[in-house]
Amino acid sequence: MTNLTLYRPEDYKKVLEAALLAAPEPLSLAELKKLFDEEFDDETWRTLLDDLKRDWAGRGVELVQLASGWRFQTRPEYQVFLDRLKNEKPPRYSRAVMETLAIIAYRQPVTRGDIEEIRGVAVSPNVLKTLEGRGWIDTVGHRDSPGRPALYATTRKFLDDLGLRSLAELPPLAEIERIIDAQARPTQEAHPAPPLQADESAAIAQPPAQSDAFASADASG
Amino acid sequence: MTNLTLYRPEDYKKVLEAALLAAPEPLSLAELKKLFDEEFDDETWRTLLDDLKRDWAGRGVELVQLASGWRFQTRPEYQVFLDRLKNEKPPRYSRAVMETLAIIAYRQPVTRGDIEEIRGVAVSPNVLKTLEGRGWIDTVGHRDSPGRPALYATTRKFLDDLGLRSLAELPPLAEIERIIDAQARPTQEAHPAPPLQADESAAIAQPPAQSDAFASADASG
Amino acid sequence: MEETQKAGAGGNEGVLPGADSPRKVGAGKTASASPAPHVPKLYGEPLPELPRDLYIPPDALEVILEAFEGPLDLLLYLIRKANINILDIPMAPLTAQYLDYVEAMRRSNLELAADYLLMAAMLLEIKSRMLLPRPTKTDSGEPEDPRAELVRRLMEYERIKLAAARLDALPQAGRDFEWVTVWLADKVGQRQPEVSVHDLQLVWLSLMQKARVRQHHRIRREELSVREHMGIILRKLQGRGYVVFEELFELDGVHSSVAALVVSFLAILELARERLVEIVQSEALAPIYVKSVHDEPHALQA
Repeated sequence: MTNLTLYRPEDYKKVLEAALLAAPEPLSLAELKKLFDEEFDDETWRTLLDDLKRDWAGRGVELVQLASGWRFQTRPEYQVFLDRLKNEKPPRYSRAVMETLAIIAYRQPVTRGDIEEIRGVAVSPNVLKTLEGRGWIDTVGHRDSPGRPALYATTRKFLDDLGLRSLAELPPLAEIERIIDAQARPTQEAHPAPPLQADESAAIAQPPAQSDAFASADASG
Repeated sequence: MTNLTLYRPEDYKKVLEAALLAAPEPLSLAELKKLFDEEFDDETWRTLLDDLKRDWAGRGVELVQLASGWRFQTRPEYQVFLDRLKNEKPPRYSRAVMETLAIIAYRQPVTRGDIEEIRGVAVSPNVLKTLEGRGWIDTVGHRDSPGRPALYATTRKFLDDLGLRSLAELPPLAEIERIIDAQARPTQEAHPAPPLQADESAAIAQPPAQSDAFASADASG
Repeated sequence: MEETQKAGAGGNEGVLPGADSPRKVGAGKTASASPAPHVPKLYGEPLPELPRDLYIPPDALEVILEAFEGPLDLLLYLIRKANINILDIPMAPLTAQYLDYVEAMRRSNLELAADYLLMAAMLLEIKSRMLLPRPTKTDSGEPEDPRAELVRRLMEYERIKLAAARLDALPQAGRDFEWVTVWLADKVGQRQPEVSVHDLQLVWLSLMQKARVRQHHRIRREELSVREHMGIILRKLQGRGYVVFEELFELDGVHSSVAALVVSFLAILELARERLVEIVQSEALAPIYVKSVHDEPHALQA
């Protein structure tokens, strides 16, 4: 095996590209720094990575920065072709699974009881098992209440698999959030009557679009 | 999600590239043909694949054809960098190998007898074979003494692998030797000679069987 | 997933089957449910009339029931469908409509209706409290609306439902894109030990210490570049017999500095001193030849 010597920025970029293409997990900057003997500062690394990202612009694969580091992934537009190579399509998660995931993602850490309280129905153990099996949630502790129920939170893999760099990048909760924040917050403290004016409720009384999203999602599953 | 339409050969190549980069197994031609609605003949496919292969020439990853199909893989020359990302500890040479290498590096050209004289023990042929196999030492002549023993010296590859331009760049020792001279005597008792019989038998030490000198080298490196 | 849904519909968890697990309500039971009296019954008590806004044809019932995730989901559906202001829910018609559905579900599958029955009880309680004079809170002076808790829960559930849809719309690894992982080269052999200059230095130092103790004399460190050139020159001589002296000097390479020439010269002298090379000159000013001593006696190169 001949020995490879790195001279130009191009040479370093090739090593970086090969490492990112071959890595089974996203690579953090700290890990990437192990690649070279030379110690580049963060700005140089940023330039190198941005440059590599640009090299891949307009292709079927892109370099993305995720919660746990950098990784190459195929662009969603290409999935329709890649799906043709698969023997079975990946399952779409049921509404029970997605709602449980949403509660854990937005309200974490939560117990199973919290999830049941919000959804108004018992949570099947299989729903939690599905999410744990995917590596998207795990137990981060136990609440100090009778039965010491497990507290669930989302994982890095959840963020990675959904292309998020942090929980702050979760889609913001709907506009009803604002209305509730502005008007229903006192409800949580003193439980007064919610304001009943018709005009204020109009914003949320519009037929929401979310049912459509689910209808189509369910139909394809 | 926008729908992707393929017009130019470039577009097809992008899909092909994305599929091959993301595939968990090598893709046979029959599988690759599933990617597109259009039915290209084998010659067109060959051209497409050869073209893609050429696009990747000179990079850290190459497109190769195996018995089971086509796949992207890293080039062997890049392995030395990719290895650095692995968490497992790299194998280490035994004390016998390292001492022999140090003697050849600092005192070349030397005979086996010279090495034995400095080390105070017989040198196993395996030790020299290990270093020759790595391409770090070779025979540069024979001394005109009884038995005409081979003279060993380090090679160009040894310098390359250690990142040296010439032997003159080996760290000078005078300064450190003086310091050690002043402090060595009490240390000497604390560090008895390692069991050399066992040491000689294996050229590459297993991780647990590391000597003190190596542990300290490891910790500081 | 398949298992999850089956088990989820299995019964004792009280989860309605998801819309994507078409678990049809038994045909026989549906048949008995469909021709149910046009006037719905509430725990055996016939309801006087169906609220017009909330009316859903009985044959749509089966389809709709399967789509609900629970009582909150069903209530939200009824509210949104009737375009009711969630902050001012008319409890009487909503409760009636809800109970109508629950009754149909009870007939379809008693076991699954537990959560729904709990909600039915809650709705009936709120409805009855609405009829009573409201207790006035001492601190705020505002009367407490019996619907407040229900509204809070409905809105929280709706937010989560919406959030779940948005999460589901995000590109998902394995579904909407793939991770790229190329193979490592097959030819990569066993990982070779890495040796640093520092390792070498430490080993040499410890050797020197040991040697000093053992031999009571110091091994002199020689000029490295001379030793290096001794090796270079021996390599040049290898198998070539007598070589012209000048050929051993690189006059146009990277080593062609004056210092390098001197070092090469010293290396040749050292090699001669250690009797590793033989230097011959037939007469003064004639070419000088150098030969590695172990080399087979080749013909003198002219």
